[in-house]
Amino acid sequence: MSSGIGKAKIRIPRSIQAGDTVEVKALIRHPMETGLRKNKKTKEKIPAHYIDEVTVEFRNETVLVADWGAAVAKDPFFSFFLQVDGPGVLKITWKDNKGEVYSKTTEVTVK
Amino acid sequence: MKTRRSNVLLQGVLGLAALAFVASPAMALDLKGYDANKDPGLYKYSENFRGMAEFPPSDGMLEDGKALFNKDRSGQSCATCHGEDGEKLVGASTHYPKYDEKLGKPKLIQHQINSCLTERMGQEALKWEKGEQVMLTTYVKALSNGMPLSIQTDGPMAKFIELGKKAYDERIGHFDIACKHCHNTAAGTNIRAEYMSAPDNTGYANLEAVVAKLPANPERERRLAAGAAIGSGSVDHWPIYRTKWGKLATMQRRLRTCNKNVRAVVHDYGSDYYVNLEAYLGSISNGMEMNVPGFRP
Amino acid sequence: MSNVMDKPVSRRGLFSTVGRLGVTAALAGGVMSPTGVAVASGHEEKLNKSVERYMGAGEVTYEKVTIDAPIIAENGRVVPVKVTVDHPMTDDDFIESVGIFVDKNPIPFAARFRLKPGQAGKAVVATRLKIGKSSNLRAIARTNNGKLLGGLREIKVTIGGCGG
Amino acid sequence: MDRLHKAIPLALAAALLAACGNNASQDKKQKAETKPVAAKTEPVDVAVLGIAKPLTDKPGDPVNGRKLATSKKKGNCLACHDLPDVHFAGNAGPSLIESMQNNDRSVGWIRQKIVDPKVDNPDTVMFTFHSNEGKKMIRPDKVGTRVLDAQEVEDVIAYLLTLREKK
Repeated sequence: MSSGIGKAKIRIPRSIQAGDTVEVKALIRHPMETGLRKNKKTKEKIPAHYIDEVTVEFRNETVLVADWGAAVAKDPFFSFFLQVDGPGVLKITWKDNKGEVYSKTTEVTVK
Repeated sequence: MKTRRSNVLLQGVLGLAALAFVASPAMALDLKGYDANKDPGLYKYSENFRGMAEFPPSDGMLEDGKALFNKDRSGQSCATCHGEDGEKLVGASTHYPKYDEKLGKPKLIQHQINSCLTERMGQEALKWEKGEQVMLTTYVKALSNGMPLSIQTDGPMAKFIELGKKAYDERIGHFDIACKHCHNTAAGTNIRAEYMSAPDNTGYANLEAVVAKLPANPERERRLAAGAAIGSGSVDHWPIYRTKWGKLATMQRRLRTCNKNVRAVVHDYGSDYYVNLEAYLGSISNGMEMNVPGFRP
Repeated sequence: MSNVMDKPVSRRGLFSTVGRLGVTAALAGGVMSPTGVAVASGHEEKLNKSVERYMGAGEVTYEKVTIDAPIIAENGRVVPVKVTVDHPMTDDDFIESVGIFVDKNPIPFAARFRLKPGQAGKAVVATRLKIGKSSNLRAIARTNNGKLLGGLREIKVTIGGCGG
Repeated sequence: MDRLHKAIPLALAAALLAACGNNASQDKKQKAETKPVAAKTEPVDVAVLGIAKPLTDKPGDPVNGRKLATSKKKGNCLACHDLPDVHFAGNAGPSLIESMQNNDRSVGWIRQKIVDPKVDNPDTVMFTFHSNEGKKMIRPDKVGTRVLDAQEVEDVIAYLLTLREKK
């Protein structure tokens, strides 16, 4: 079922003060096919289809780039720490090996 | 196409996203997603697995269910009868499987959705256990999250619950084993890596009473060591997202898979056999809060 | 490998290019080759090459890198893994990347996170991996000075069910 | 369920151990295990003996027995019972290492347990591996087959008896 592919969720803590280092968690819906599995019925290989690159931008600056292999689990999750010096837009972009690009943004507000 | 509710949907999506950490007061419907902290079945898994349950892969899938609920189907949507985002259905799923007068037997949410589609809306029935049916069923169930499961056990339902219990207790298949053997007698132990859950509502509170009832023998010692047979419910947290399956699945899939594994005849989805079984399982989970979609390995 | 190497992530050569495989037999004093195995069988060679490709050449000192993962994973299809590197993230002393490798997976490379000092806050990353069978899980962190730190953790993957 | 084995005299256990070749070294053990496992000297006590007579004339093969016991498609004993040198055995049933070392059940009793454990305990969690009597709703592809055929039952018994030797 490929519907919903690329839908993403980002979680950041509820209340952030300028200067805080906070954990950002993100989830995206994606099959993360390794290319090593076979279709049980047709015996044909299921083509590889996985996210191979994730870019995180905050306040228009790239803060993290991740390279993924097919070993990252289906409906992949990742988290990292972000130093929040001020409010701004957090944007995560996922690119898969077929060239599809998905992204999700969230507004980071500070108190 | 004028009934399309994309604006409502968008609000809903944003609201749900906000729900992750901040409850949104502007939402018409206070839809609660799965809450790992209220899931009494998670204790048996590793701390790491429980950590995943805080942000499970199914997070966000209720939005898909909501979109399907509000989806335009030849000028109508589920919302046409059941209110915006299904607000009139809050609490309804706590009674499923539910007795249907016309059919003279209990039905699942899936049956109800299909009869709405075919009889009232002139649509095709949804295919069993395919994405659309599972998502919609999950959404309708989740509308009752936080409310106690309350499946009717008397009146016309008594007979069917009894049939479900009979199916639960009866040895079947090439392996010649009944549900009750793995899930009651051996509850709390492992069949290889699979933890045998006790699908009832005894919960933590009754742990000591449950253990005290076990005969004093090595079996009891083993089960004490394994965490004993703490009933952690069943129908209350189904459909679930199972990492092994990598998608949402209904209790119907679980029952069929169990049957297949003990090398028994596998009946059709939604067949009387499985509806009765699901009704019985639901009846022994009565009182537990709905918490859909659950999360399991 | 992906073409993001030239993206302006780094203030100063954050993503250094990788060199030749530095496999040595230096097993003493906590210093090891990437896999800790000098003479490689087919699969270990694959692992060594993978580590070299993503983390650069050099010996890995197995210290300061902690892997938080289940000792026994309930299901190898989704195994939560968190890597913590006990190292500053200041402008002139930071972790530039953290790689995660599963020794016995057909393709050992799982993920690499390239961090940026300051903005990245702490050298802590988490993800969820597919682990085919019980295996060592290896997290390797590269400092901006090209030093490789490592952490090792055995993950047992359970086998399910009553048959059928 | 432990009532039966406690009733078995120790002498019987000794006789059984002797019959199975309780040798110290691994090599000798392997050879000894290929002997027939049914001890003709067992006392006549049907309740304890279960199915005293082997199901086949061919002696059980413990090497194949181990394969069957650990194969998911066959005996899959380790789904519920701990066995030596396996990963993630289940614990729904008692450890077969402990059971085989610490009890003095007859070979007939073990055979009965595998053929149809319901005879010993009607509410057992154990599968019925050989008898097909009274089975309901068998999956169509398995109709007319047995989980373990007669020789396979003997092979598994031969393997289990090797566990009686304390390591």
